[in-house]
Amino acid sequence: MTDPTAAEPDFAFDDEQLEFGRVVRQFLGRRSDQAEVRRLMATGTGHDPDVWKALALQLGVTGLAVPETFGGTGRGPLELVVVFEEFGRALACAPLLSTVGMAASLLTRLPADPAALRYLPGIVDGSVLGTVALGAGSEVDVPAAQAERSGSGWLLTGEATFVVDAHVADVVLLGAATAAGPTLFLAERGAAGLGATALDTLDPTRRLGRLRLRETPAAPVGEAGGARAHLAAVRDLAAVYLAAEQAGGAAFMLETVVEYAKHRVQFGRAIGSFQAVKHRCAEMLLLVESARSAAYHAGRAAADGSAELPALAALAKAYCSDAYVEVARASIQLLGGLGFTWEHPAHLHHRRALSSSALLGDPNQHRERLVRLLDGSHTEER
Amino acid sequence: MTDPTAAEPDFAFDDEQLEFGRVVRQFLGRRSDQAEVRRLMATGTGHDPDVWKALALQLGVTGLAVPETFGGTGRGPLELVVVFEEFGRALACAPLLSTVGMAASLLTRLPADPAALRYLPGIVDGSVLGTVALGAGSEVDVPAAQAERSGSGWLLTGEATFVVDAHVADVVLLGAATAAGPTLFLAERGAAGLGATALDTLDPTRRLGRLRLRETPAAPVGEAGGARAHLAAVRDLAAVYLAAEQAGGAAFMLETVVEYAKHRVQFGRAIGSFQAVKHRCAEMLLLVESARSAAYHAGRAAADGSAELPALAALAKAYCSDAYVEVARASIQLLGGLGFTWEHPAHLHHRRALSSSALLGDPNQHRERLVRLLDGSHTEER
Amino acid sequence: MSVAEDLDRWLADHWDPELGLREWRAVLVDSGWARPAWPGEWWGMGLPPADAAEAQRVLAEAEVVGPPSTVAVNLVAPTILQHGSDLLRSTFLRPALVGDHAWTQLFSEPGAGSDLAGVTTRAERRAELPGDTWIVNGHKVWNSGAQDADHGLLLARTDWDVPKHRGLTCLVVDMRAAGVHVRPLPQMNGYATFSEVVLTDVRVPAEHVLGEVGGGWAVVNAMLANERSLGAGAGTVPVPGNVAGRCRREAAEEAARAARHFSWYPQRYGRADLVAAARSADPLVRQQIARVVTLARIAAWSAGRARANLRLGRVAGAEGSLAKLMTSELARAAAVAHAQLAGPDVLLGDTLTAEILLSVPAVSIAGGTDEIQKNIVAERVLGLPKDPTSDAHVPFRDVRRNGPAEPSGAELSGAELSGAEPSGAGS
Amino acid sequence: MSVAEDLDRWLADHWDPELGLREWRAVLVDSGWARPAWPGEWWGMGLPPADAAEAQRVLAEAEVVGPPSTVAVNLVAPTILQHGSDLLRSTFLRPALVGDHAWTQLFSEPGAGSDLAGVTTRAERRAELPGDTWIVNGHKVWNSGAQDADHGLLLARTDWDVPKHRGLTCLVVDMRAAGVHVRPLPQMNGYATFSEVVLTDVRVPAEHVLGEVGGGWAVVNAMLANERSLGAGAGTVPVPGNVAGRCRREAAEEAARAARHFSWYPQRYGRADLVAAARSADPLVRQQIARVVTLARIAAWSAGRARANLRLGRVAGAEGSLAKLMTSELARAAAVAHAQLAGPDVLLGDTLTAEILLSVPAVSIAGGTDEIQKNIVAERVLGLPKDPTSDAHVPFRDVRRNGPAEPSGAELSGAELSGAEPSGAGS
Repeated sequence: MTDPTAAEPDFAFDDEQLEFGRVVRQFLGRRSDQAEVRRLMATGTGHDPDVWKALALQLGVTGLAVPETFGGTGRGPLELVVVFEEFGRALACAPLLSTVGMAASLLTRLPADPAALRYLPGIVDGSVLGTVALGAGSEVDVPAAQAERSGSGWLLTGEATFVVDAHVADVVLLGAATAAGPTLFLAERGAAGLGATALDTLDPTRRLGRLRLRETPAAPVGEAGGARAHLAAVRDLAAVYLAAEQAGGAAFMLETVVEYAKHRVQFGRAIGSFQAVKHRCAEMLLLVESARSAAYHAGRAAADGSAELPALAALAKAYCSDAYVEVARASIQLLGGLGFTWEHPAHLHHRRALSSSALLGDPNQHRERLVRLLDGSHTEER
Repeated sequence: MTDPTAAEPDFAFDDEQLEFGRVVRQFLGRRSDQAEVRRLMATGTGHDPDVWKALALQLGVTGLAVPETFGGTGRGPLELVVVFEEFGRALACAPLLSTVGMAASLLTRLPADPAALRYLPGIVDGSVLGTVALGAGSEVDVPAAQAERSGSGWLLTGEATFVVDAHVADVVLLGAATAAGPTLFLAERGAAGLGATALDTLDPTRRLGRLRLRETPAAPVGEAGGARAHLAAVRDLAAVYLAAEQAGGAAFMLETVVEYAKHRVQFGRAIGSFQAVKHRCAEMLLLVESARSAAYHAGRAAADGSAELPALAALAKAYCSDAYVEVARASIQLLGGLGFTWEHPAHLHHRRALSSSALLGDPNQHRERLVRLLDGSHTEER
Repeated sequence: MSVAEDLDRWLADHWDPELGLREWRAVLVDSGWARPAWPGEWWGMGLPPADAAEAQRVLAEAEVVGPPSTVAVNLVAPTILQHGSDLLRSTFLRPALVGDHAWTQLFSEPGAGSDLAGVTTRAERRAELPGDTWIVNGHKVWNSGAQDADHGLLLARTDWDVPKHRGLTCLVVDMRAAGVHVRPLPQMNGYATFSEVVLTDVRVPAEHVLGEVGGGWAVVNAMLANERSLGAGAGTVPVPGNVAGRCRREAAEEAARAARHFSWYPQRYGRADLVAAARSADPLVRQQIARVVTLARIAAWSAGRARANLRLGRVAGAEGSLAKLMTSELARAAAVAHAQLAGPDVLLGDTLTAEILLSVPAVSIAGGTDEIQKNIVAERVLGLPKDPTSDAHVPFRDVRRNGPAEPSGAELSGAELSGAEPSGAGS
Repeated sequence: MSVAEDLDRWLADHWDPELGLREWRAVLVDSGWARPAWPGEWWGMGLPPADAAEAQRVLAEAEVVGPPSTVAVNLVAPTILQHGSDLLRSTFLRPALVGDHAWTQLFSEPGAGSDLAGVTTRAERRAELPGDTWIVNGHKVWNSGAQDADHGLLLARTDWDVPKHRGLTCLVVDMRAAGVHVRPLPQMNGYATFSEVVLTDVRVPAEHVLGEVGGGWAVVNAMLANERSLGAGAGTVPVPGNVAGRCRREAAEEAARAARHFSWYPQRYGRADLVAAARSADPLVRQQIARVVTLARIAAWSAGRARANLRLGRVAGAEGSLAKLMTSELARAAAVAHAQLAGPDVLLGDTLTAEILLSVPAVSIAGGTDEIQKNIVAERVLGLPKDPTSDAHVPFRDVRRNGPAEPSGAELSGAELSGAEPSGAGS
């Protein structure tokens, strides 16, 4: 990471990956069009369980990065990058980030733990939803709770907020303080003393919640005192997936605006023939393609198990956050009054862009992390 | 300063001030045109002593902010803002910032000190050049030297760099450590152990030097231990004048580019009819007019002896620095290849803009100062 | 005797804070003191501007309730006074000032936003119909207060064979007439301040043409100029908040009713006041606070400089457009600062921060986009040449334009998004 | 037998690092191994591209000296091979490859920068003069290496009565001919890499027309395409730095001589490598370092993605233009970082930081301004409509253009500012 001009192998998605992206796009076009997004964002759960089942069973989206042992296909993070980009385009309302991006990522890191065998197959077949309490910042939130022994088990007490899809998660993973240090625990939905409230969020297409644990029975997962490294790794993966989602959202907005600029006539000309519009669109394309490059290469680092992953995840999350916000903002401007209506999808992307930029740490935080990782002066959690 | 939306009295220069600006512009047009700037920037002293004499005696530029007691007209900082704006337009090579903006400002604060009577009349009539060792940052550089008693006098040892016009200054004012705290001292050109070397500077139209003092005899000025407050006050005034100079330079570049864009034809049209050029020029005008507003109002605070001066000086220096750099950069871009030539004045403004942005503290430092002053948490030097 | 003495004496005789609002306004308006600069025959006193300003000051100091601050009073009434026939003046001026009539502008269309002169709402004269009538068909958007309006000031195309600016006519439309359909148009921030209005075979009597047939562009420009001059500080007597008296109370209630759709208006400017008062230990956030404070101060100074120069009789450039660009930049910078100050709480939906972030995009669109302002600044102040292509000199019939087949709401643009706002709602 | 074995055997027989540079190059060029993909009759071997690449690899691994990396070899020679008559090929190809002839491009003019097809240098055919001669008059700028050039490839207008792109012709000009006046054109950073060239009644023999009369635009585009493809990694055998042998030493000296005017070229890209290696305790500077590292990584990834897609046979958009925009943005960000890292030392004149700050402005101008690249991206990738005004379809005589009376040097624009650069000088 010290020489940014050092040669790296050229990378582009292969035909199979591109084809998979098209399949996902078509599926979402059928099952999660704009009207459906509008409908779901007004419901309590915020997603359609039947669509989720179909995504799991027909497209195998839930098992892409889960080993075959647990029912997945073991394709890996790059294929998930493809999926997240498509979900970002469509603003699809589904527990993808929480269940697949976070919970499955975490359990997959612990193949020997009984929790992996117990929950991963259910996640893969779409019957189990999960989430991880990572906290809202770029540094993982451990411990989120205090753990105390109770007979042969553990009871957790504490609170975690901005937990993605907390309101529907069947299993919740979080770090809690023990004598051995912060340790991972898993609590099941409905456990005693476990409360999950959905927050009123800026982005109605992604649900965040607050978890409250009061002497809630929970099972330790992974090695005692090992929470920090696992959570940091999941934070990096989730940041990469978010970056891909952001790139997809930005690409959709750009395409929408370009289409509009080709057909919208003012002063007797298509507005896209005015340099002010034309150049702004060119700048947006540069942002979109750059965001894609960043997300894809961070995904590649994840797929390769590269030591650069933390740095590239920070880089991608920072860049893609800014790019999506800027593209959404520019799109609204170019759409004029239309872009300011509730009716047009622009504002949903604007909300998503602002929210995703803050989720898991804002761009400033990630840039600071990136430089610390460059310095080598950063005590990473792993 | 806490409510930025609070009403303030409307302010614009009066007709007399505008007329004075026109007189200065005409004078510089005659005596300091572009050919003359090119000639002077290649000389050793970097200015024309005859022109300086004329500025002092014919236009009274040197005495604008000096009380009548010392030969000046006592008009005050606002008139100097007018002059600095014109000097910035013309890139006039002259010891205005050092002698008038700094040394005269400092001595004028100490009317009871013998140094004021001894040197101010010479500064006003153009026979004495002076400077103040303020350091290059936004926080004043005290002490720049160590002072030791020697009989009835003092000997100074130390070093100060980035001192404006150090190579031609007849008198140098600087802070030096004494038992009573940092105290102002004045050393005369030619004093034993005083060396001044001109630095090779990015901006050839303004000279900076390094001062070396080795047991150099120097006279204390003002109260013992009082250096910090005086130097901070001069720093604020000099920052306001620099801001005005920056606004003037930016205005000149914009006018140059607009003239070019009206007449330069490409693709069968004046390039100024292309929105890419047109909008960039409009953005530059906003920067120029905003820079003027900032410099004028900081000048007004200086003229009024307002407690807001430190904050407004920081605000103006930060904004005008960024505005000038951006306008110079955009101008070069719009001028195309022509703007990249040595022959065109654009690069001299680019050099001046980059340098002035760093001199007396860069925009980031001044913004931080501004917020600290807003906070009230900043222990200002006065 | 001075104007102030005159007015003081009149107030002593007539002003009673315990009067009903409507009753008091009728007294005030009929006396001429509500609009003393207007001509004597039209509810004014024909006073010179300086005297009228003095009267205004006296009324303000005494906290006397004046006409409401509405589209009707601030925008429509001066336009009718300037351009209207005596019939229109006698019909509409007094009810507007008294507060009996509410008005809305019917200018922008889905296909005509930045290019307002490109409206395609069609008005056809049918002299054969009873009373000499115009038939109007078209689709208007960004109409503020249309739901509650009694009358609409409509910009329609009446001649398709002349260049675009010359085929337009202003008509006064009865918003309760058959064929007028008003639909709220919710915005991204969840408010529904504006409506769209579909007009289907709406009948307008010929005497309700405002200004000349074919002279609508001049009328609209006069109205927009009134709107801009309001921004420079003119206006009506402020409505006091916490003072005593039935009349003031009713006026405050009326203002609150009018403002309920506009409570987000201050937020679209970014609320620099809150940023300036905020504190942060993060050096990056501190930089952003400094930027916001800087832009806010400079915006105020530049506006003051423009006012001072105007008072000194110096020629004005396009200060309004420059100020609008600065307002946009300030609002954007402030939104960034709010997001940074909120930290993770920016994820929440029911906060003032959220309302700011979702309202700021309006400021660079409404009332003429930033792009339009830059054209104005570059051409009028800097003298840069206009775009060589222009549709301004060919018959409108031959101008390429957005098709009528476009779906409702899918082709809007926001030249008129600003509309008029109750005083105090903007900043 | 494979190409590599063939070449290995040939090298074993002929390659001697102790040969003189010119002597060795003559052997290499005459053997066909210098340009094995070229046709056999023109100093090549007619090998398919894959075999030629293999030969290139073998030569590079053995550190065998090849033709110089010059305008003559990289740009002019392929253009002459493609468009030139047999006379031009036989006259100019071998001396270029051997390193005997230096060339310069004579394209841009003071009045034709971004609008290169608007050149007004005039070439008139005078069949009555001895040997059928063209007479050239005009003013060229941004000519790199013109002082040392033997020949210039000139773009001139030969027909003023057809649209601009169709009245242009390419001519080979003897730079030592009477009437050719070369003047260095110092840049803002103090270097004088470029010249301007004034041509006054310069005679060019008719057989020195390159391509068709009236077909100059195609020739120039082919040449600029060669220039762009070089950026994608094609090129000649690199000249080793510290290796033994007279031949290599002389080649290195030759390269150093050629590079002396170009030492600032890496600086114009902003030297992101130095920013990435820098450290700072200031959180604001750290943000800027992160931005530079981010842009540099992304620029490399996007370039790699374009190459990978090309290899996979996927249709390319305007990746070159996007990459150039990214390069500009990166250079600007890096310049800001350098200034911040330098602190007050940015005030000094003789530093690498200063050279970076004074060179970076070139990158968004040279080789097509950012504005031109944005047009290309918007029109070719996004499919946005072209500007409706265009001078491309009227006789050039009727096109408005910059007057000939404009002073020397006062009307330059930088489409050609990049020119060609010795390999290794750019990055």
